[in-house]
This record gives sequence, structure tokens and C-alpha cells, in this order.
Amino acid sequence: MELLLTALGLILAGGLAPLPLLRRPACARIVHLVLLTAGCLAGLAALIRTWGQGIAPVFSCTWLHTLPLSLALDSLSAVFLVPVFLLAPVIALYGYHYLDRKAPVWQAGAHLFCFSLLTAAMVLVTLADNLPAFAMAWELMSLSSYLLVLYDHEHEESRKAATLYLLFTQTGALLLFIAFGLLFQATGTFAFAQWSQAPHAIKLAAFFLALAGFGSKAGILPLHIWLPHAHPAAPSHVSALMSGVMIKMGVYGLLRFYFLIDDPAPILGRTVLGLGMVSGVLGVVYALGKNDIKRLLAYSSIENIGIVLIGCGLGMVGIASGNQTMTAFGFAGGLLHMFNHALFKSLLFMGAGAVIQQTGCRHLDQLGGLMRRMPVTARTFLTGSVAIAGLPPLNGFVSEFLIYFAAFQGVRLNGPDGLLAMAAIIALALIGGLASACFTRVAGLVFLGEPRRPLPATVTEAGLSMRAAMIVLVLACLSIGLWPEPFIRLALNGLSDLALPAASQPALLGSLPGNLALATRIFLAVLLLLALCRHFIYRAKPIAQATTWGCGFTRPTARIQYTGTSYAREMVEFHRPFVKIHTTCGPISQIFPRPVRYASKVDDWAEIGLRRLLVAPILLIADKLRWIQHGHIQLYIGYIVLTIAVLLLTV
Amino acid sequence: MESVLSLGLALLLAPLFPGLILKVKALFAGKKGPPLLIKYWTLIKLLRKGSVYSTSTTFVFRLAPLVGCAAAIAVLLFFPFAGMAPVVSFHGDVIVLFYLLGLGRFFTIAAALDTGSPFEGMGAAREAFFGTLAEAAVFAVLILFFRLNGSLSLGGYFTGSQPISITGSQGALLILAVVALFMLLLAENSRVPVDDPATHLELTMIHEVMILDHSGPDLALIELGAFYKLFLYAALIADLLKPAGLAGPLANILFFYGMMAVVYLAIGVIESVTARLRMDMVPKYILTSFALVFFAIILTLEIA
Amino acid sequence: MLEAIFSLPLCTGLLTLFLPVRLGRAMLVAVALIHLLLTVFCWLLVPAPYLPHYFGNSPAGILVLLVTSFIFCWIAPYGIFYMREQEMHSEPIFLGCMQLFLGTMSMAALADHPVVLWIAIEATTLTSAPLIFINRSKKALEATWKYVLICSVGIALALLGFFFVTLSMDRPGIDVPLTFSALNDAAHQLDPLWLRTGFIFVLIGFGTKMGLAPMHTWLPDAHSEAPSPASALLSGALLNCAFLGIYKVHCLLVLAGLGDFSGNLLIGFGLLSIVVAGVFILNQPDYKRMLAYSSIENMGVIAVGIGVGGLGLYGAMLHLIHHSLLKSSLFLSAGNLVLGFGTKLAAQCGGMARLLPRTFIGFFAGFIGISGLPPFGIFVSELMILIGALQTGHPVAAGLFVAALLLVVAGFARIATAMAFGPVRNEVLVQEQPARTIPPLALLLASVLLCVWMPEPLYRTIVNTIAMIGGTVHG
Amino acid sequence: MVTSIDVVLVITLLSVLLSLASSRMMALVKIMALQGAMVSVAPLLLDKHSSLSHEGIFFFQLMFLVKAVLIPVLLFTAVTRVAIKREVEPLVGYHASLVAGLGLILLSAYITRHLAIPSTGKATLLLVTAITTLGGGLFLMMSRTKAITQVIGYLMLENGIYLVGTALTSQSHSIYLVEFGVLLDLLVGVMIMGIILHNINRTFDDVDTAYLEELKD
Repeated sequence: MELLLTALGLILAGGLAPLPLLRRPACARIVHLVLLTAGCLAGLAALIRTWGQGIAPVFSCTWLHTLPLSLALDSLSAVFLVPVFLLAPVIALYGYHYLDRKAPVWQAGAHLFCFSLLTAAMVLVTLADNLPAFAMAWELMSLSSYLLVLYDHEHEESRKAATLYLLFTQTGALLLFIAFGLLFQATGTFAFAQWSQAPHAIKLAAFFLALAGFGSKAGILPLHIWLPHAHPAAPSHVSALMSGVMIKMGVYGLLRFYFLIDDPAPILGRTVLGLGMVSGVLGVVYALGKNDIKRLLAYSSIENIGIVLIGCGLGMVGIASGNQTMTAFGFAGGLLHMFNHALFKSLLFMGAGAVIQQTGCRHLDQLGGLMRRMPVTARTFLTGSVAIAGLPPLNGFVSEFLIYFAAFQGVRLNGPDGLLAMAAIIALALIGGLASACFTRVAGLVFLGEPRRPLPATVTEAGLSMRAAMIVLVLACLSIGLWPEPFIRLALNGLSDLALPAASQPALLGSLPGNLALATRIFLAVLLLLALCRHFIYRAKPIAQATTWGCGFTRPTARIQYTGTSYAREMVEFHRPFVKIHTTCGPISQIFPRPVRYASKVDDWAEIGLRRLLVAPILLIADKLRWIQHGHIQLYIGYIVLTIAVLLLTV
Repeated sequence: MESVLSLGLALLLAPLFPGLILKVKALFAGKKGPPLLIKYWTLIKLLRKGSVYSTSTTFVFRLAPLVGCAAAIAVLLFFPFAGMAPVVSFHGDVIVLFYLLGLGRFFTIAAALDTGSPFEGMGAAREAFFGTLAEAAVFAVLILFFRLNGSLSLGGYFTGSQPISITGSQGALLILAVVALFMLLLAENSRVPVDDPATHLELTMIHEVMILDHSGPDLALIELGAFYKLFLYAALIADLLKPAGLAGPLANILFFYGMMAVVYLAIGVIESVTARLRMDMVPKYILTSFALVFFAIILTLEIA
Repeated sequence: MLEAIFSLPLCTGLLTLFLPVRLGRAMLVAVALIHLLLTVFCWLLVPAPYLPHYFGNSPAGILVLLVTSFIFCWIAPYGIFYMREQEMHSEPIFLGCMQLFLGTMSMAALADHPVVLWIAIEATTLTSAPLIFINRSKKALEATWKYVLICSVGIALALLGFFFVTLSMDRPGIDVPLTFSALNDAAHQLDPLWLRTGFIFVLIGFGTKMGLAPMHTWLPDAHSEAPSPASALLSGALLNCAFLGIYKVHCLLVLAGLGDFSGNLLIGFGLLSIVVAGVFILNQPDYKRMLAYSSIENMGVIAVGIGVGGLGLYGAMLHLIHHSLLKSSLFLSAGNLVLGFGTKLAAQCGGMARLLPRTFIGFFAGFIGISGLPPFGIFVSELMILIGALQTGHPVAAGLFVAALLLVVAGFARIATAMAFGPVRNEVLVQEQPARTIPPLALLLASVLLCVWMPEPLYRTIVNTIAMIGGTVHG
Repeated sequence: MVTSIDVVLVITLLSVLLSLASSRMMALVKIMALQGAMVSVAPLLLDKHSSLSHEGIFFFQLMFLVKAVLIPVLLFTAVTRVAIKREVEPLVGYHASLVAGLGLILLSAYITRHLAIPSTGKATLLLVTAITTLGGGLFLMMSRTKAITQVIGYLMLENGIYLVGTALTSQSHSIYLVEFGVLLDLLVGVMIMGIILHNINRTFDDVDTAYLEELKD
């Protein structure tokens, strides 16, 4: 296990070593990148070495003479460590060309340091094996990510977003600590291992508290509010790291907690499943409604977390109802989707970052036709879109398929579980459709068609390191899509050290992964065949170029292209009750109408609810209470006398 | 062997049936109508032509027809025509297949947006929306089938010991399923009352408007893909209608294609006697089919 | 020997009042260092007091003394350079009163006789009043007036409380000297009724001084109007001394078997203080007032921790240490801001990060620490207090505790980020200089180090402090 | 039969009532002098102090000096320097204050009866007086707007507390070191308050606390 600690050390060194070199940014970044990569590779090596060898203690000590800190590596941690170790270097690589070099020295330094710190903190979170260690790691993660979000601190909204994020993450953390405290009080030990002995009622209470706590980190509706604010505010590769990897720590915590309390109550699985469906569907609906490309991606993260939760929820239901196959496929699907989402969501954020860096514009309805200017970015982004829409032959489909399979297993069950499973299938279908609509929209509006406003000549392909990072991720997506077997087994392996040995048998998968691969390969074969025929047919055929057929409209301009707003309008309106659509449009008057401004925005009911029901009242009460301190010394003495009077009554 | 033959037969015959529809419509209109093989001629004509590409299009535009057609063909590979074992099949393939169709749709939409034409964008939006709803309905159908005979593959539905058939034990439920599937067929293949392939006003189109800029062999591929997709849905219905204990492959095949003819005739009749729905009615229409299937599922719960 | 710790600064302080300024400055720094040395000396090899009936080194007292002495020897040099910046007509008074203040606080920390403790704490009020009043603005005048009057009233009540405590000894068969140590031994024989009454008055009396709501009313005014070194001392050291008074009586009650009564009162006042502080921190325009309210909040946290007992006790003691370090550091940074921007309005301090980078680092890190994030110690202490509350079965208190803390973080975060990164409003009047930027950073560093590694003796001291009333450190 | 202690205590009570009712500063100062004298004498008349050590005698002389002479002189100078004759508009009117004072006496009598006090054999009146003085002091501070009146209130509060102390503690005053400390604090406190008063007066030409309401939220 020294290797793993070495990895941690290297990662942290990657944060500290650049600080003296900040005068030469490029140099500092290279050092950062090299050390970080080395650390992550060491970590991967450690994982490979200990793969499937059961629970291995990593490190333990006593902190402040009282609090035991202990780290241990088990299969679940390993599965969640893989994306961390894989993605952190790639994202850092992207960051090499992405961050502007004109930033002040301390800012760049803080950024590099926090980036490493966040990576290390995530590793620690997955390894933490008792309360103090987990709390420490969790808070370090929150802190570093908060500072990373604060990178563009000149902008008002990014400060607001960071503050909002800090609040949510602190709320979540404190809820978690309460949950942990309850279990501690019930069992009298900090060690996670013994917490399964707590009484049932305590376990339930703790679980729901923890669900809220982890949910606010993972971005489960309705605790997701910080997410669509923080991601647009942060630099794109930070968004990639946070959305791709960090929010998964919420899922990790939830699973870890679920397994360590080891409570058979079916309500747990049902709740998670239900929340998953809500997050999934509403997440993608809101994503459709958004026009800011990064905000859209943020909402789509919520959607994918929803899918992951559907998978895990099905797994939990499977445990509760003793259905091994369902358990295996549910968790395997959930974990694999977690991994896949880490890949393609980072990829998409990188693409968005490249676009924003080049055009300086993040509004869908003002972009377009970037395919010619930035071919690599465009192609990678398109691949990412296909993947995130969960379509074969890419990786998104593999995980969704497993979840579907688990859900179909669940359809057999009677009672609420069966109905929930059916609902899950329908929800997944709906999510799939909406997701593909959503991402045809993004890819189509940003990269295809014509530029909706003239592009400056400076808009060119993204920097080398950025392209490299994106290509790496595309290759990863493709490989999972085409050779799913090893990855499915990897995901399934995540369960091997947990309380359910039976469900982690690869035998349960049967020949399914192979068949899946077969199907996609058949499709690709057909495609290839057709492509050959097409090529053959097109030989010696006249190929002409012309403008798009304007349907008789003689003077088409780029500005008459279909906008993203109108593209999504019907689909968003279909979900009216959960979506608030504000449309402001001036009246059309006179015979020759003046140009009217039309604006519409889609609001998130959770956010509105929070404002109306929580924030506004608190601020109001606070204002009312401020008269306490209004200067009359006589009144102040009166308080003292009053307090005495009240207390003397208690004697 | 025979499954390969039946597949080949299907692939060959697919463009025939749409001709049937045209014929029916023409007869309703009191005309003689085009020859039955019209669609073959169209394809050949298109394949002979060259292509004109919009200057604003990219490789996506050229890729889309391939993907759409390939997806349709790949699906047919898994289909048990006339209850004969399909070429390939495995437990869970339906999910893959409908997602392959989804992939086709994805690229069609992308291609439409690639042209930058406002009308094609509009069509794309509609396609995306209605397609999503239809997909949900389709998966409801899958749930129903799964509850009926616990299999997750097209092959499993119609081959094996107790295939799903309207004459089977729970045929009553299947009537609902058949109706729903037929409605979905109309929606998914952009026929009346959801979409009118014969209209000439782009504003009212869905599928046709998306392929305005395709021409020549590309258009042929799209057409072909459309035929196969239509054929798939029709074949699903036909297999549902096929009685279980039919002796001999020949009888099966004959009955199957007979049923196919009936389905296409029904499409033709519908197209002749009904008008296209208003766009905002379409979601309700699809939800109706969904409701039918869901009702059937609830019934299976009652029986179980 | 023990008495030297407070008699030295008292004498030199009186002397400094009449010395020329330069000598006085030297004196201040020298006394600060010597005091720290003496403290460490008394801490490590416990010398016997010269007047055993009045003084003695209880672990709690030593803890408070250590904190006080440590932060004082950082504040003293800062104070000199701070005072140099704003032309101060009565600097000797400042220098002298700083030392007198230190002396009285040390006396309070070492007192073992209740009334001596009372005298010392009342004396802290009187010696710190000139510090607040030092720049004779109208507001300073008002703040001083309120400070002196309210605190005197409160502390007078504390005296009454001590009379009741002594009254509880009027029982046949109790013949012990009136010292806390003696009382603790005889606690179980004391009259519970009078102990309760006494505790109420002591709680209210010293609570006034400690800044527990609703007796906190003087605190924001005094802390915001005093020159920053004085505010740092008030907030970082004085509040602890007042807390010490309450803590000693609380121990007495716990030993007398009335722990629930006093504990619940402490929890109640603690929660109330946190909530009140939160209410006033939300959209607080004045950052020094914000810091002051945050002191109220942290005193509330300590009170809660002591009240719940169990792990909470250890948490509370850690919190006391780390709050002193962080808050005094924050006040020193605030002092640099006041000098730099010439205003106490947060809205006017935009762009601190660019204009006063070092101050910014100190201030922002302090903010992170105060909001309970690692690597600063308040993270641990609050975690332990929260867990302690649940461990000893106060779930409701835990819930309120959490909610109130969030309120505070919300307010603090908004203001701190706006100050650090907001748009630049006005240019810098006085540039920052190392002598004024190093002390805050040093205090922060101390907090981080103590959070990472705690020296064995210090740990022993804390354990002894809380062991008396059954405080456990191991779950 | 009426003992001397009763006389002293009754005078103290009267002084409280008078201070509540009187509007003139000078009168208040004189009343405080009287009260101080009474309070510092009272313990001597309790039988538990019948035999006094040397320190005892010295201490009580000193206390008399402080409470009955020094502090009133301080106040006197303050009032003359401030040059205000009377409390113009108190928050609570004089008649109301007087009634409140009477109510206070009733309250303290009630409290005294309900406290099971071991050591105060016959000195219930002492306790009544003590609590009344204490309450009266607080009442003055809450009901008057002139800063100087509040100082006087604070002094009255201290007197009350001291009386409570003498009434309750059966601790034989072996060494008076502690009491010296208390006294010293009191003295310095009043001095500092005097200084602040002076400054207030110099800044605002008045000692009305209405000028001291700038700091608020």
C-alpha cells in the first residue's frame, strides 16, 4: 500500500512544487502536470496490483491524540478511484493550454495547488474508513473545489456561484456529520465497519440524512441548485473535474453508507430509485431549456446522476427483494455509467471550454458552423454527444443497457417494486429520447449549420494539449463501447468486497457482454458494407455544391436558422407543471412592425422554491430581528434584568 | 439457412409494400395509380443520379443516410420473419435494436441541422420530440411482452415454445398491443395522421422536410432505410396476428406476408380517409397508444 | 512565583504610563516575551503559588493563560506599528493599558478564589476601557460608555452570584476555605438551591462579559470601535477569561451533581448566541462588527460544547484555542484594512486581493478557518461538539447548532468574497508592511499546526481541564 | 424593640425611595452619600461582627471613607463640571418611579419570605433593604436618560449587592484583602466613569444618553 501513499504524495507534490516556479507559468504547469500524472499512474498501478485481493488497510494513525484516522482500500473504493486516477491527468493536460497565462501569479499558483488538492482529497474520500478521516477528506474536497470555482473571481456571478456552492456543500457536510454522529452514538465507535450494529430506526434516520448530505454533493434533485451555477462559473476543465469526477463522490458516499449500515429495509432502494427517476427526467428537461452551453451540460450531469441512481436504486431493490441478477446488473450498470459519464461529460466540458475560449460566447443561439473552424473539437464533441445520448456503439449505451436489463428483471417483482421497475424503464426511455434531442441540439447548433453571427477570424482550432486530451477521452469512450466485457466485469467487481458476495459473481452476467459487443459489431459491419457500396455508387457521379434549399425563400441569411430556444420549446412545454417558462415579447403594432425583442427563459422549480420558501423568509426575519440592537443602553440593561427574571423562575 | 433466406426475402420485398399503399390511396381517389413496383423504380432512378450538397453541410450530412439505413438493416437481422429463427438473437437484443433506430434518428436530425435551413430545423425538432414519446411507448410494449413470455429478444417473442400471439392465452391483451403498435407505426414512420408524406407545404412536414437537401444515392439510402423501418413495425404486427400452431414454414410465410399486405392496406386506407392531425395534437395521439399498452400491462398485473 | 505572571505586567504597565513612548514600546514587547516565557515556565513545571488561598494554577486557567500570552506576544509588536500609522496623541496610555490589561487577564486566569476572580475580571473591564476609548471619536466614546456600564452591571451581578455560592457553604460540617479547588472537593455537600441560583447570576454576569446573547449588546460596539490590536485582544483573550469564570462554576455544579441544570442553561445561551450572531452577520455592512458578532457566535459554540459534555468538552477547549488564534488574526487583518482603506464598510474594501495581497491571504484564510473548514482547527472542534451533542443525546440542540452555523457561514461568505474580490472602490491610503502582515499569518499558521499536530503537554493540559467534569476524549 | 440596625436599614430604604423620586442631581448625590454611609455602617451593627479585629476596624473605616466620602465627592465634582441641574425628561416619571419603588419593596419582601435562608436570623429586613437597593439601582439605570444618573444607579446596585453579601455570608471576615479588592474596583470604576462622563460632556455639551445611540444595527 506504500504505492498508494506514494501516489498521494506525488499528487500533493504536484500542487506544491510549481509554487516556487510561478514566475515561469509554462514551466510551473509542466511540473504540475508531470507530477500529477506520475502520481495518478502510481495510483493505478497500486489498484492493479491489489485488484480483487479483498479489503486492504492503507494507513492509520491517531489524530490530535484522540481521533483515529484510518484509510482502507476495498473494491468499491477501487472502482471509484479508477476515474479519479484516469481523468485527473487528462484534465490537467487540457488545462495546460486552456488557462490563460496572463493571470496573476498567486492566482495561478492557488489554482494549480487546489487542483492537486482536490484530486488528493477525492482519493482520500474514497479511501476513508472511519468518521474523522472521511469528514476531513470530505471537507478538504469541498474547500479545494470551492476555491477552484472561485478562480474567475472578477465576475460577480462566479463569486455568487462559489458562495452558493460553499453553502450547499457545508449544509451537506453538516447533515452528514449528524448522520455519522447518530450512528456513532448508537454504536460508540468511529469505525465504519461496526456501524451495521446500530438499531434499525437510527439507521433509517441516518440514511435519509446522509442521502440529503451526499445528494447535495451529487446534485440530486432538488438539492442540485448549486450545480448549474457553479459549473458555468468555474473554468471549463474545473467543471470537467467537478462534474466528471467530484460529484460522483456523492454517489460513492451514498453507496458506501448504504452498504455499511447494511439495512434490508426496501424503502431505501425505493427512495433512491424514485429520486433517480426524478433527477434523470427533470435534469434533461431543464438541460433542454437552457441556452448557456455550460449550464446545459451541468443540468445534463444531474440527469446522468439520475441514471446512475436508477441503476443503484434497482440494485438496492434487488438486495431488498433477494433478486441477485437485478442486484448485479443494477449496481454494475450504475457504476459503469458513473465511469462512462466521467469520460464523456469531461469530454463535453472540454469541448465547450474550447468553444468558449475561442469564440468568447457561450450562448447556443449565437454560435454555429464551428465544424469548419475547429474540426477536431467538433468531431470529439459530436462523439461525446452520441455517447451521452446513450446510443450504441458508444459507452453510454453499455451502462444504460445493463440498467435496462436490471429494470426488466425487476418487472417480474410484484407490489411497488415491480411498478417502480416499470416506471424506471419508461423513465430511462424518456431520458434517452430527451437526451438525444438535447445533444443533437447542442452539437447541431454549435458546430453544424452556419455561424449565427459572423465569427472573428481569430477563431481557430483549440490548443494542442486540449485537442490531445479530448482525443484521449474519445478513444476511451469508443473502446468501452466496442469491448464492453472487461469494463462490465470491472464495474461488477466493485461489489466483490461488500456484504453481498453472491451478487458479485461474473457468472450472473452470462454471455450478455459478449452479445452486446456482437450486436454493436454487427451494426458496424453493416454500416461499413453500406459505406463501401455508397463509395462504389458515387464513383464517377457528378457532385455539385449549392446553397441550402430555402424552400422558395430567395434571400436566406444565417440568422433565419432554427434557434435552440424554438427547437426545445415544445419538449419543454410538454413538462409544464415542473418547468416555469418566462416569455417576454413586445407587441407587434402598426402595419410595418418595428423589430420586437423576444426573450424566454426556463426556470428550475427547485430554485424558485428555495428562494420563496427558505431564503426570503429567513432574510425577512433577520431584518425584523435587527431592532434588538438599536442603541438604547437602558434597553440593553433591561435585557439583562429580564434574563435574570426569566432564569430565576427556573430555579 | 432458412432464416437467412427469409431475411433476404424481407429485404427484397420491403420496397414493394409502400407501393401498395400508394395504390390503395389512388384507388380511393378514383385514379388508376402508379404501378406496384414504383418504389423500386424510384430507388434505381435515385441511385443513377449524382448529388447536390449544400455548401453549409459537413460530413455529418453524408454520414446520416448510411447510419439510418444501416441501423434499419441491422435491426432486421434480429427479426424472426414468419416465426422463423432470426439470423442472430440474444436475450436483451430488443433494447439494442430500438437504440440503434434511435441512433439513426440522431444522425438524421443532426444532418437536418447541418443544412442550416430553418425548415429542416423545425422538422428536426418535431422528429426529436415525437420520437422521444414514441420510444417511451415502444418500451411500454416491451414491458408488456416481457411480462407475457419473459423474453427480451425479438426472436424470443415469436419463436420458441409459447410465442406471443393474438390466438394465445392472453390474446385479449394483445389486441390492445396491436392497436397501440399500429398507432406507433404510423407515428414512427411519419404517416398520416401524424405526418403527411404527400404534402407539399414544408411547414407541415416532419420527416420529409428533414431530407429536403438530400439527393441522389443518399436520398435512396434514406428511402430504403424508411422502407425497412416501416417493414419492421408492420412485421411486428403481422407476427402478433399470426396464430401459434400454424403447420409448416410455407404456411407461416404465406400467412405472414398476407398479414403484411393487410397491414399496409390498412395504412393506405387510413391515409385515404383521415386527415393529418394538428401538430400539438400529435403528443396526445402518441400518449393514447402509450395508455393502451399501459392498460394492457396493468391487466397482466391483475392476471398475475 | 506564580503571582509574578500577573504582577509583572501590572507593575510595568503602571510604569509605562509615565515613560517616554520609545521606551514604552520596548517595554511592551519585552513584557510580552517575558510573560510568554514565564507562562510556559509555570505551565511545564508547576510552581506553588505564594498566596494559595487566592491563586493557583488550575489546568483551565493555564490553558487560557497560554492562549492569552501567545496571542499577546504577536499582537504587541503589531500594535506598535499600527499605532505608529495613525498619529496617536496618547500612545503611552495605550502601551500601558495593554500591559495592565494583560496583567489583569493573567490574574483572572490564575485566580482560585471566586471573589479574586471577580476582582480580576472587573479589573479587565477597567483596564481595557481606555484601549477602546483611545481614539476619542464620538463613537468610541459611546462604545466605551456602553462597555463600561453594561459590563460593570453584569459583573456586579456575578459578584452576587458568588455570594450565593458562598452561601451554599452555610451547612453544618463544611469548613473549607473559599477557593474553587476546595469547593470542588466539598461539592457534593453544598446546598444545591444556592448553587443553582449562584450559577444563574454568574452565568448572566460573566456571560455579559463573555458576550452571550442577550447580554452581548456591548460587544459589537466595543470590538468595532476599539483600535484593531485592542479588538484582537478583547476578542481573542478577554472573552476566554470571562468564559473561565463560568466554566469554573459549571465544574462546581457538575461535581455537585447539578450538571444537567447548568449544562442545559449553557446550551440554551450558546444556541441563542449563535442564532443572534447569525442574524446580525447576514448583510452586515461593517466588517469589524461582523467579526465581533462572529466572536459572539464562537463563544456560543464553546458554551454549547461545554454544555453537552462528552466529546463536546474536548471540542470546546479546542474551539477556545483556535477561535482565539483565528479571530485575533482576523482582527489584525481587519486593522490592516482599516489602515489601508480608511473605512470599516465592507462595500468599500473591494479588490483587497489585488490591492493588499498579504492582508487578503490572512483575511481570506481566516474566513475559511472561521467557517469551519480544514486545515484550520475549528473544523475539528465543531465536528467534535456536534458529535458530542448527539453522543450525549441532544439531537435537537445539534440540529439548531447546525442551522445556526450555516446562517453564520452564509453571511460571512458573502461579505468575505465581496471584500476580497469585489470591484475596487477606492485606492490604498497606507500600504501594508511586514510588521503588520506577519503577525496575522503567524497566528493562522499556529492554528493550522495545532490542528495537524498537538504537543503532548498541551494535550495533557486539555485532558486535565476537562477530566474534572468527566470529559472524555476517546469516543 | 427597635435596634440601631433597623434604623440604619430604614434610612437606607428611604434613601432608595428618595433617589427614585428626586429630580435634582445635587440631591441625588447627597442621597448617595447618605446611603453609602448607612450601607458601610450596617454590617457593624450585625451581631456577627460584634468582635472586630484590627484589620476589621481599618477596613470599615476605609469603606466608610470610600462609600460615604470619596465617591460622593467624585460625583459632586462631576455634577458641578457637567453643570446640569436636573434630569429633564426621565423615561419613567417621578411619581411612577416612586410607585415602582414601593412595588419593589413589596417584591423584595416577597422574595425574602420565599427564600429559606439559614444564616439571616433576624436580618430579614436587611435582606429586604438589600434587594430593594439592588432593584432600585437597576431601575434607575433603566429609567433615566442622563449618564450621570446611571452611574448613581450603578453605585446603588453595588450597595445593594454589598448588603446582600453582608446579609447572607456567615463567612467570618478573617482577612479583608478580598473586600479591599472589591472596593478598589468600585473606586476605579467610578473614576473611569467620571472621566468618560467628562468626555461625553465635552463632546456633546450634555450627558444625555440620547446622544449615545449612534452604534446600532
